[in-house]
Amino acid sequence: MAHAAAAARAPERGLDVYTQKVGMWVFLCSEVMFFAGLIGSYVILRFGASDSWGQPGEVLNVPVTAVNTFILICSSVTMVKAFAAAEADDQKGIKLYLFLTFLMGAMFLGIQAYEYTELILHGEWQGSHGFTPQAGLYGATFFTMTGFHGFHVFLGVVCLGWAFKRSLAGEWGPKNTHGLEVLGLYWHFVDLVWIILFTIVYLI
Amino acid sequence: MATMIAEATGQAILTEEHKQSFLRKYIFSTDHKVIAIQFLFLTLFFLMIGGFLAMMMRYQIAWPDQPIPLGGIFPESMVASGYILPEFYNSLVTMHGSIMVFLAIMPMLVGVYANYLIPLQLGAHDMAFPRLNMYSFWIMIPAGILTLSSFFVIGGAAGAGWTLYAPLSARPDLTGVALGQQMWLASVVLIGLSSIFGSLNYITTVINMRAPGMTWFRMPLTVWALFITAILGLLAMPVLSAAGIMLLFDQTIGTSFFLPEGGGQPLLWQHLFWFFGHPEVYILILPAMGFTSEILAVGSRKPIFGYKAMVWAIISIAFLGFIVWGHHMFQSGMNPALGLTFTISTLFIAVPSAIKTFNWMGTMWRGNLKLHTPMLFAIGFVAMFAIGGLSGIFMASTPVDIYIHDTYFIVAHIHYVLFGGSLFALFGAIYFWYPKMFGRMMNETLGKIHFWLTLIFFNLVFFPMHGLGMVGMMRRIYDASGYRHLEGIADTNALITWSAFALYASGFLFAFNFFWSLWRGKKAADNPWDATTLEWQTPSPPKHGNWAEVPVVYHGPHEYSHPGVTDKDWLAQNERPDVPSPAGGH
Amino acid sequence: MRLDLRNSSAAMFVALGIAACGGGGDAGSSGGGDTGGGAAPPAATIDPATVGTISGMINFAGDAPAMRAVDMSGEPDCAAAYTGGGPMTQSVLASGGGLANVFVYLSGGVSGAPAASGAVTLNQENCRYAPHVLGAQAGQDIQITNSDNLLHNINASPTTNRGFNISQPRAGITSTQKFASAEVMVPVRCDVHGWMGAYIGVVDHPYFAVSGANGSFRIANVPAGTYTATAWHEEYGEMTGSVTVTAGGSADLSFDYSASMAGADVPLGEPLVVGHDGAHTHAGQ
Amino acid sequence: MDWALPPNYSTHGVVIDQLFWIIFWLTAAAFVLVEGGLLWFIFKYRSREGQKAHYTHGSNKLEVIWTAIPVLVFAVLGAYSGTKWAEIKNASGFPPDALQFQVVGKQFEWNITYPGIDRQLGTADDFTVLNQFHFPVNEDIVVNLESEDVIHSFFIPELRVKSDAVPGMVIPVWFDSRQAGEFQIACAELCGLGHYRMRASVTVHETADYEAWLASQATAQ
Repeated sequence: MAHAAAAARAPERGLDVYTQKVGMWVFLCSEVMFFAGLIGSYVILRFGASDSWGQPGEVLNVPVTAVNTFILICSSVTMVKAFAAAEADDQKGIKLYLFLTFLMGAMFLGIQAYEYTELILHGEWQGSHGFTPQAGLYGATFFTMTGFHGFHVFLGVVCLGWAFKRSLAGEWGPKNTHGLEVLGLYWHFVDLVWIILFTIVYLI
Repeated sequence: MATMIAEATGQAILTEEHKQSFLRKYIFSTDHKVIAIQFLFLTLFFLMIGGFLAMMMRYQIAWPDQPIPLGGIFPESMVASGYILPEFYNSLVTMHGSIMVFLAIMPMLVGVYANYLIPLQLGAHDMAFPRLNMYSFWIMIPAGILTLSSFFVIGGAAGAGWTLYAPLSARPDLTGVALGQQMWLASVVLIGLSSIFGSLNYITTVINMRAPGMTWFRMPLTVWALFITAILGLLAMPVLSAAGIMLLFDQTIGTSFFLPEGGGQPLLWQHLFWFFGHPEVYILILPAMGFTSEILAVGSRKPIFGYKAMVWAIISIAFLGFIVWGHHMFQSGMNPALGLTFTISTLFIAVPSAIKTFNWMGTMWRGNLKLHTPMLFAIGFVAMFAIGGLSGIFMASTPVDIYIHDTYFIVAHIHYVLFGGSLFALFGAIYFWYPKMFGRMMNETLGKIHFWLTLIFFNLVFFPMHGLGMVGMMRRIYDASGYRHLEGIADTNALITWSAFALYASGFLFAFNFFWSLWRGKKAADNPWDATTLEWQTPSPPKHGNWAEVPVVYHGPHEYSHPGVTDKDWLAQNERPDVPSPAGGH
Repeated sequence: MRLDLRNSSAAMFVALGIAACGGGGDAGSSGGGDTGGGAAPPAATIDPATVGTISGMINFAGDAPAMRAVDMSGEPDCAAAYTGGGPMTQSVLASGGGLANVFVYLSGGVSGAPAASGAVTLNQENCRYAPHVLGAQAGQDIQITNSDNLLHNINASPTTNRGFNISQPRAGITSTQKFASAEVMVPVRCDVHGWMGAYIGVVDHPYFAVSGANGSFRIANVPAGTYTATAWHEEYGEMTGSVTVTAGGSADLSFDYSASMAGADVPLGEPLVVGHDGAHTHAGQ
Repeated sequence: MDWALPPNYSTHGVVIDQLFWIIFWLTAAAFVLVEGGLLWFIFKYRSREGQKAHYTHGSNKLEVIWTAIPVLVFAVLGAYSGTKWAEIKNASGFPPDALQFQVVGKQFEWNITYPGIDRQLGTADDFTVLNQFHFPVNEDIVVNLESEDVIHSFFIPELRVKSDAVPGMVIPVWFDSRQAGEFQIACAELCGLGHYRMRASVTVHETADYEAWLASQATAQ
């Protein structure tokens, strides 16, 4: 086997995946653990004090958030489209889909900001007016988990804006898809985390 | 993340050496070797600070009735009328532990040596993400500043122990510490971020950037250990960050994740902390095991005994490390039924450690032992780590743990592992790789004196602590007088304190040797130890980019005394085999 | 394994809380009443022609509740200082129709006041605070001293000010603290000795006093004018009154407390029952 | 310099001490093996003129041996420890007729609530004493541990008993004393600046003396 390697003179193959993609996978592993820490705590706290949680829809606005969830899922689709467009060298498609993804990410944040404002100003929970992070474990876990998710969406939106700006200069194409693919991985992850959060925080 | 995407698009990778400004080359450098050296200076500084805090603690424990010399130079909130105040003592306890773990030992093991060795031992030009690597160092600076300055804010530094058990850590009214605790948490979140950036780099580099021929089972054990450590850090640190953020919210904005008054659970903090904390223990010992394996093979002039068993031992330690956290919580009020599960997993995690110890001894067996300073420290590591491992068995046995939990027996145990283990291996590593890093040798005579002083005084400090634990002396007490069962231990405590002073002083001998050798040390050859791994097959210190020509690897990492090689007793990994490929080399 | 800690602890603290309020009276406050600590304004700024004095009584009707023994057996050095029946609780010190340890201050009508000067002192002696109730001007130094050769901690849990929790592990240690803004009252406790408690009344001006053992008090150097005055007692709550001070004159002011007011709403709540949500949320800021 | 376990007075302590010494001798043997081996190797194989190291990559047989032996030893030790642990700590196995006390830790004191003469907690004759724990000899004692504020740890070295007191939880702890004597409760978990002084006296009475003490308290209350 020694001579085979000598003949190749190429770096040892790891996962047969380019470095940035491996890096993103590895990074997402650590993100999984971060959210696992938050979600695990949520589960334990909720089991320990289930009477201090509201029924689905009692405090949180499920329909608005369902719309928001739908927007985020759609943005994952457009992200895939943007990547496909880059591979096909469809410059118009790249610009369109990146912009749509960016827009939907921003909309998600906007709706979340609206939701927070409504909850803090007009939320009703266990007799107190205003549903805030101080509103018991329910409020604390809700704002912590959705807040950190929102922060991740925000980072993604910033990167999408940057990617869109580069697309205007025509920098993405079949020879340069890695950046979009790595960003897409992150974006899908954020989407996936949201689906989990939406389920356990809003629906259960 | 933006960095990674930027690097994915090929923007950020610096390849040109010559046009760099001084600032780019030595301060905001993306060269893994420069970053490693930056980490080395930073961590040595914090090692000195952490040790100083321990000296103050030792003075207080040994002579609680005597004012501390030069006590007047401290603010009244720390030392009043010459006496260390209990709240300051608690800060000393907390910050000694935190600084040693987060700012000295962990970044020294990983920040310095993962950074320095992974690309060099794998034959890579640099890390996978050089700029991210630079950030991982510079994030440590604000973290360090936060930690140090927290001593001087109102209320003083964090004082709830480095484990930060809530509610003590969560309610400022119970300790008087508010801002100091928050700064601690902020600092740890930053360190976590730095560590995650680092881990990301190390893992990706190991997976994707190995030189041709560097198969998984030809990687030096140091790289294996650092690779697995990076995985542990990657998966454990985010959990601490999540928990730390929740605790910070409890402190500042009035949530009650860990406060029973609001429905929260104090034990949840402990579960989260130790879910991080136990892998952290292995983050602090696995790289040390890697260095030791490396140095023992070089010093014994023999291949590592049972290389594959060593690799699998590292992997199984890492895996088991995630399911033993509950053994820190046997007396915490956790459901006793969980005790049995954690006892079994804990005892089984001792098995790979035993395997490693026996294999190290096997490596020395029938060797040709060159007892230079790095080798002495490596052997010292095996000897001290064995004691630390054996004393751990007492705690793993739950009934015995009832008695020794939270006593000085635990203090003895962790110091045999973290000082006798990690720090001994680190001293060995510094002596061993110094010529590669700086192009000069450290002084051998001073090094040997340093070793013997460290070995003797280390044991005089920490071995008697087992005795204190048996007597029943509780951890973290400011003054042991007043307890009938602790009446006979004043002499022991005085002996420990005098020895601790001597141990600290011998550290300055090391520091002198280190800095003196930077300018006056003997010029080092490229391969002063006749070692086989790739980092020794390039100039000392290596140039930017590490290699003139990418090395090609033909053998496993530790081919010493091969019977087919007659002119010398080693065969570099990239030397063409004029002899038949060694048996069992893969 | 959840329980309602609040109920069980509340029960315990009623017991402890009653025990907690010793101090003050026998520790040297003069029968003739006190002026407000060391808070007398500097002589230079006072024109004697424009100021007067308020002097008065805190009257007490009815039978004061019986005092209870404090178990100091864990601190023999302290316990030895109390002869006869040993240390007793002293939340209500009433004798001869007067009520001691009432904090009296001008709560309305004060415009402008001399800056704080000097220091007031709080001493820990024989495991009690002396005095049990004291006043301080906002920003004034409060010198806290330990006269016992053992550990005391001083845990002040104000609502609006920044709290502190410091320790003094041996005799002779002194620490200087201050509160930036007015707050009546700041509870102070020692966690090592559950029975030790004190109250600090922090006001914006030097016009305050604490009633002495016979219930009398005196506030000097008050500029002429009409004021609202408030009295505060840890068991019987607050009362207000009005007083007019004339230049060079001496105005009378008295408050009538009675045993029937026991259980009145004391504005602090039950300050010595610290350790629940309230204390946490405000001390955290 | 007396580095010894303090004399043991409790039934559980017999088991704990026995296990301690079993592990002590096991680890002592391993200690001698490892440290002795290292010293011997350093002496025997130190580098000398013309010496060449023996070239080997290891031995699978040895790996199996030194994996199997620790596994066996640890399995036995773990099983034995686990059994004894369950006997000591599992609340379902506590003697139902044990004398119950409530102990509440609080910065920095132990409040002990006594069941009174009727031996029942939660009845009118209960009373609470600060920092003094009295109980009768040779009787099963169950302490229900609670905490008001932070985590404390209830530790009586001579009775080999230790358990954290966690706010929000009630943790039952079972022990006894087989001899009358005077001990101390120490706090073993850092609980703040007065941690080191958080202690209480423990008095184990002969049965008759305990009853006399109860009676004296009843009159004092």
